[in-house]
Amino acid sequence: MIDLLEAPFDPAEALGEFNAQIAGAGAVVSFSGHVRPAAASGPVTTLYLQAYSPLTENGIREAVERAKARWPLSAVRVIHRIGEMQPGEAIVFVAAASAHRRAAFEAADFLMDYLKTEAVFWKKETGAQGASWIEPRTEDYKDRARWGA
Amino acid sequence: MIDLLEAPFDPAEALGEFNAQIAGAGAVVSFSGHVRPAAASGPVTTLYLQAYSPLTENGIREAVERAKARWPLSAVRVIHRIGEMQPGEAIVFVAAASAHRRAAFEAADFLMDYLKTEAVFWKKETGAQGASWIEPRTEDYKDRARWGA
Amino acid sequence: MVQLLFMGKLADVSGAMMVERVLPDEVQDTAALRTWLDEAYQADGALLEPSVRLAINSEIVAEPAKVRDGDEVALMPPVGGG
Amino acid sequence: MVQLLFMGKLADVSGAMMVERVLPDEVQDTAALRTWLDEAYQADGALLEPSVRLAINSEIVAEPAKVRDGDEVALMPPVGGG
Repeated sequence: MIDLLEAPFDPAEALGEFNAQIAGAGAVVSFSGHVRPAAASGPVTTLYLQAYSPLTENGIREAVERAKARWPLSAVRVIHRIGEMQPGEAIVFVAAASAHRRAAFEAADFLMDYLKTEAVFWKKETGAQGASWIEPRTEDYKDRARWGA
Repeated sequence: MIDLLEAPFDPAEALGEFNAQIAGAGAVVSFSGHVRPAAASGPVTTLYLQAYSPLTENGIREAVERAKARWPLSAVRVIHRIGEMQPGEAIVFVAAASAHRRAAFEAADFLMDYLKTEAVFWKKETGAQGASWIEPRTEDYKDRARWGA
Repeated sequence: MVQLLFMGKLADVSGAMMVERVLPDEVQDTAALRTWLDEAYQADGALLEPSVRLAINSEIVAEPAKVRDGDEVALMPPVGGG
Repeated sequence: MVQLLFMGKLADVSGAMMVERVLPDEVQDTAALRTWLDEAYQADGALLEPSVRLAINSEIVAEPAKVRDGDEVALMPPVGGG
């Protein structure tokens, strides 16, 4: 249900595997985030994602449990890359299945806001200008606040 | 960008094809809806979807244009089945790609609300109790109303 | 002659999805068409409902609209896919 | 001896992600640990910031919390993945 992967993965393949186990759920929402090829400071050459196990996994697991308590979900999947990755590669994949369309949308949205602002990861972007650590934007914290405590 | 298909399709494959053409978009949200195996009245044996071309396609195209005017999207994909289908089969696939996570979520959500309440389709569910035509629920119209006119 | 398309559940009213009919002289617009068809098919008002929209030659029309010989008129109950 | 983990950008402060140090006698809790490390690494307050949370033995702690010999203490600047 939750995986931190050191190697590249294909979100479409992840969706295929997810769909194979959700017989009966009417609605499936997936999100995938990809390494952007350019930042404000210029082209991005690599993105490095640091996790702190098992804190990272435990936190994501709790967020998934909160989502399941809040929405009627039949399945949830979270995949997150760690280590070094290249522009275009998938960083994160979230999928939520439910009998109800809005539940699937909201749960995926909620989990992404959690991953962006609370999941135990640190991100370093490297480009021609050197490396810089990236923290969540004000917007990310605002998005997160939509769901309450 | 928009397809009405008479044969079954695989949403995961559709996502793979979509992702292949969105290099640079940071965020991709997909929705897929599947024929439910049971309705309130019992097991569902088939779902029949009727369209009215070119009204159906034109309407979806306009909805996609409205989405593109409202959110900064780099790509949008809509696939909708027509004709007869079996439980578990995908009815609809929507994908939206954007540099911005919330834009991708909202555009996919908006398009699904359009497809559920305004797209020119008629749905007939057949089960042990016979056939019945299904119209949008009050909830669907309320979801649609979130986006304004 | 007009080609009438009874979409969705309205095919149950007419008994067929597609029907060709010669318009009586007094049927010149959509209001008269609805009344005429509702009686002809004993639809008990089903074809008069405002939730049933009409499309003429693949365009949804604001009613009342003219109906002419050769038109394709679709009677469309509430839509919804997904 | 404690094992100190400087997560994310804090590795730039300490020069290494993982450091082992013998705790001075006067460092018995997280408040004293922060002050001691901030001075030792000339971090100019970076390790005192409330946005930097501490985890002891893989649990985020409410501060001040006791620090004991043998603990693994992670110094965690603001998190965020995705």
